[in-house]
Amino acid sequence: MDVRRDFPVLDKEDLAYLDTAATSLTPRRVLHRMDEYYVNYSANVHRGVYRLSHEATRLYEDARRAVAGFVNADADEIVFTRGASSALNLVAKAYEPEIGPGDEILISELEHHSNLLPWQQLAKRTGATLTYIPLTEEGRITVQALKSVLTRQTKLVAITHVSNVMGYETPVRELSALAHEKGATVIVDAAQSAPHMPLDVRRIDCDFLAFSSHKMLGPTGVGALYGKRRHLERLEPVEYGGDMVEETGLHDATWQKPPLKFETGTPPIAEVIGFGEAVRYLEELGLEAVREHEKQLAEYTLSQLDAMEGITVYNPTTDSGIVTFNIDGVHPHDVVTVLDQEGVSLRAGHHCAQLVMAFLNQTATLRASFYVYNDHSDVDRLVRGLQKARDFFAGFEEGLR
Amino acid sequence: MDVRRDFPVLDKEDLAYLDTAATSLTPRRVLHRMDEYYVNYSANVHRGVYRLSHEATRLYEDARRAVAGFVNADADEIVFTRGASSALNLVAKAYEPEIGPGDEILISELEHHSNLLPWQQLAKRTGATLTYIPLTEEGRITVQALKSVLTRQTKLVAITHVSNVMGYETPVRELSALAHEKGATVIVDAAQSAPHMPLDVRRIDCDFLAFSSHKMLGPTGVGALYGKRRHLERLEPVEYGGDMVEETGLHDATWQKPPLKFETGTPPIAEVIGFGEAVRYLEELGLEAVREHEKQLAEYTLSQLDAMEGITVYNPTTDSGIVTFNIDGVHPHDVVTVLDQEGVSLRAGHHCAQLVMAFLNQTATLRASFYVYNDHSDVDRLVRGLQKARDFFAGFEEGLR
Amino acid sequence: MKMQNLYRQIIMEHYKRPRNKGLLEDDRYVTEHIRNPSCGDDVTIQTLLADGVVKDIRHEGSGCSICCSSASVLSEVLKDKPLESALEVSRQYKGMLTGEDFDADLLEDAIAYQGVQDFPARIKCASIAWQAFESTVKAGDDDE
Amino acid sequence: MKMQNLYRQIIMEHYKRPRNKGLLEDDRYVTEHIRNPSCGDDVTIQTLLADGVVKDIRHEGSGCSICCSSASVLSEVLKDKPLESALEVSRQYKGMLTGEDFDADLLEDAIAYQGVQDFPARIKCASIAWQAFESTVKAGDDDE
Ligand SMILES: Cc1ncc(COP(=O)(O)O)c(C=O)c1O
Ligand SMILES: Cc1ncc(COP(=O)(O)O)c(C=O)c1O
Repeated sequence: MDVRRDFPVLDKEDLAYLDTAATSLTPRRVLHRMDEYYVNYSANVHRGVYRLSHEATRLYEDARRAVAGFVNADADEIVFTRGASSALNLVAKAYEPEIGPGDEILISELEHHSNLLPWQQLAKRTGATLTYIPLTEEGRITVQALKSVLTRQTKLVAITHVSNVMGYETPVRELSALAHEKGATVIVDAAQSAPHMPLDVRRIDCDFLAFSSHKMLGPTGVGALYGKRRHLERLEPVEYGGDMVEETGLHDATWQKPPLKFETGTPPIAEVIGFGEAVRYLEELGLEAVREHEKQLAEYTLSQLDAMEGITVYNPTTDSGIVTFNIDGVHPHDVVTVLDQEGVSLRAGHHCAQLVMAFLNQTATLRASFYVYNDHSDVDRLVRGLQKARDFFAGFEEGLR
Repeated sequence: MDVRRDFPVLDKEDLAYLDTAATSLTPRRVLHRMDEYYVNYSANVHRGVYRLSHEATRLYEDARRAVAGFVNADADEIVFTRGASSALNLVAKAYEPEIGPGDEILISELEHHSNLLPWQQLAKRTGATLTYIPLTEEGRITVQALKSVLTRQTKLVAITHVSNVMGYETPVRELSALAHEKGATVIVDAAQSAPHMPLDVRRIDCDFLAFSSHKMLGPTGVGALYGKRRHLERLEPVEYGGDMVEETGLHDATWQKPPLKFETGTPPIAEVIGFGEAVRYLEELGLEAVREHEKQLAEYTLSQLDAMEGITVYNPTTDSGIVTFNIDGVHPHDVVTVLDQEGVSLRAGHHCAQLVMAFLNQTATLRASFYVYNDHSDVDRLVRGLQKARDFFAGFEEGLR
Repeated sequence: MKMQNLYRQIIMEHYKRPRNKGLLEDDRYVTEHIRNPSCGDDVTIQTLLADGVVKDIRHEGSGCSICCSSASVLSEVLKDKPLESALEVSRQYKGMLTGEDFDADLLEDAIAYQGVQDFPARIKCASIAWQAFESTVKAGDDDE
Repeated sequence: MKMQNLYRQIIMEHYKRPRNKGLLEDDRYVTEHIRNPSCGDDVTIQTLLADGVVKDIRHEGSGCSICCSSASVLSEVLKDKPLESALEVSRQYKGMLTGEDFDADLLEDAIAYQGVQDFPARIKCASIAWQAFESTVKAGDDDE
């Protein structure tokens, strides 16, 4: 995959950017497409009958079709939100009237805070029970584990598709089928899967699926919520205002059809247009090829780390381009500062997944995450940096003897 | 005000853009600043300890200070949202636990749907009473009118600062003082004022104030909510997830301090940075000068329309750069198509303010709205276009006699 | 000036003097109401179907000349046509608006809207009455 | 390599062998807990103030070497100082981190953190223990 020169940051700086799981870099053509909006069609959407506004609306709805096609949904099943977090909160809020004491919500300790706290707080507010799907020793969600906790009381199952720390892929298709047998609704957090693998909501057959543009080569400020049409039609909106209303009276109002019903106010127009361009770019690369590329880099990294002394890897069986590890006895922040000097950008911390940290019995870890613009030389650079960091800090130990 | 060449759309096209009240054009330096983020500091904020991420965080928080300074707030009183609509919904949601039957919410028929429906639905959900502040014959909200409906039961007063259809300025400072005497909380919709006049939240002394970046030369996808510190500290967040949580347990969690408490997930980073640049640009122009410029254009427009036959102006006493009118007997959409051919971009419709339309007894109107990049020649062009449209459609009447 | 291609005399005539306007309180009619919230156009179409023939069409609403007139034109063009033919006219009409090939002969007076294709922002205005008509006959299907 | 300017031996020594570590269950101490949620650093400082003098400082927490060591260094440097002098050291220390002028003599061992100013992403790590200390003595103020 030879795309580095599509990314202006990498053109400018000699950088091994290994923090895509936090946010991805942005290719020139996505930036270009957004500038094009501001320079050529700068106007609001869905309202104006003049040419600029009509053109802006067309580009906006084209992007919706592109994002819908990317996950094999219909355009009217895609709601644009501020990001995956907002999308997941939207679903939790919309289900509030349908959840009550006695109902059960299933989640897991693998979840990013954005797919944990909305359900935790929903349970708290409604009196529903929040139950954790037990993880395997390795830290995985399995069909077996879901079976062990799924009951007729289970109303919602909210699970991550790929864990942002462990890199494991959850068998969402099988879990969905199982959950549906009991009449439960399935919400999939695809923030770490949509950018990295072919994704088909019809095949998975989940009820909702959320992802963020900025993790998949698109701009910040926008994400998408896929929802099955009948849910989007039935559920009440959670934000009210311009663009989502059909007819306004003094004391009540009627709503537009989905997806507009859930898109209040002026949407992130330029961002949606950029998002559309990002998924087109990814489709051109081919999502199978993207997945394969990342897995190779992860495997190469694992083999290199395995050959190093003093490194603990927490997810040697990762299914994706995410590798999580620590240098023994050195705090990850200290490691990051050394790596930073070497031009390697890496994340240290709890990765917004404190329950995963608790599971690993760590307060913080290092995490390398790969994407289309990374290659073997980035891994080599990471490994050299880690050796340097390890040796540097080991030097102090000597002094302390 | 000679700034047309700062705006790439106007450089490219010979355009009289008169739809700023819907969304403004974007100057080159704002676009440049956002590209700079994507090209130089493309990384997530608040989390990474490596250089790129630190730099992104610094730019993001600098922008917060800029936006805060713009309305004379402190930085930690500014919450970034998706836009004004989102900001107003946030306040309505956050107040839900504090509102109940017997409480009263005051709004007006002048409101944009985004400052109407959140309160209407809050009243519906909580059993509170929604009361309309009576408008004067001209369509204004006055201190007198507020007095006539304000009671000890009044909990919230949500009012527009400048109406997006009538262009009237509401005396928000006096209304706030009055409302506070009765212990009510005051929410100001500043979507149409913040872009166009000096604004000081300390002077107005409102409790909350909402505005959108895209209406004030900034990018789409971001807006700001000012809230008094003590409110932001007391209120519960409305969205949960990454970045807003302090400590996560299995069944409960603690929140960050405001404003982060209200900013869930990866924020619109590039957009916030662009927003910051937009307010800096406006401050350099000077908001007094901006207001004066627009008022002159509006007055010139009014005098020109007054001299024309067959035009009805609905807000001859507008306080701002907003002029709302119709050609008698011609539907505004038909007018817009003619104007569009003449390079004049104008809005026709209900302007997301159906109650104002009801007040005016119209289903739709034309609206011209001016900003820094407009000048007298734009008005002349509008007037010529209107004459053309009027005569064109009058021609058919002849044929029908 | 292209304006004349959009605003034909016949369009303005139907706008000012609509035919078949006003709804009936008659259960045999199927009613469909469509709003175009982006611009406020508002159309209601009532269709009376009998023996597979469009016996009558009524309409009501408010909006621009393109939108309101098209409801009136539609009511004249489709009246007394077998349902299948009416739906075929509707298909041809949509094809015309979106710049596809179409059979001009079938369209009768609705051909007046040919100019709309050059004004993409107005295609919706010219479509919604026809869309409402289609819904009335589909809704009719469901009832059977 | 600038790394040595950031990670001085004395810093790593305090990191590995912290002084005054462990909190006390003693009501006379004022306790302040600060988390840096962006990176997970977590520091608690306890201060015993008597007769306007910082009699004792304890600390506890987890985090990187810069953060944890600074709590230990702070506890040594400020102990037995009159409150005013302790706060002055804190001011000078903050000045040093942010690249302002500062009085090196006052800082004692805390001068070891001078290199942090070249690593803006780490300034917070070096600050939060001091920030917590300031809160303990301000909280103390409030109680009086
Ligand atoms: C698994 C997972 N879910 C949800 C999110 C939240 O995404 P965002 O911050 O774009 O809202 C993230 C990203 O941090 C993630 O990794
Ligand atoms: C007065 C007023 N309030 C609120 C809004 C909503 O702003 P946004 O669409 O940016 O959320 C607008 C803009 O349409 C407005 O004019």
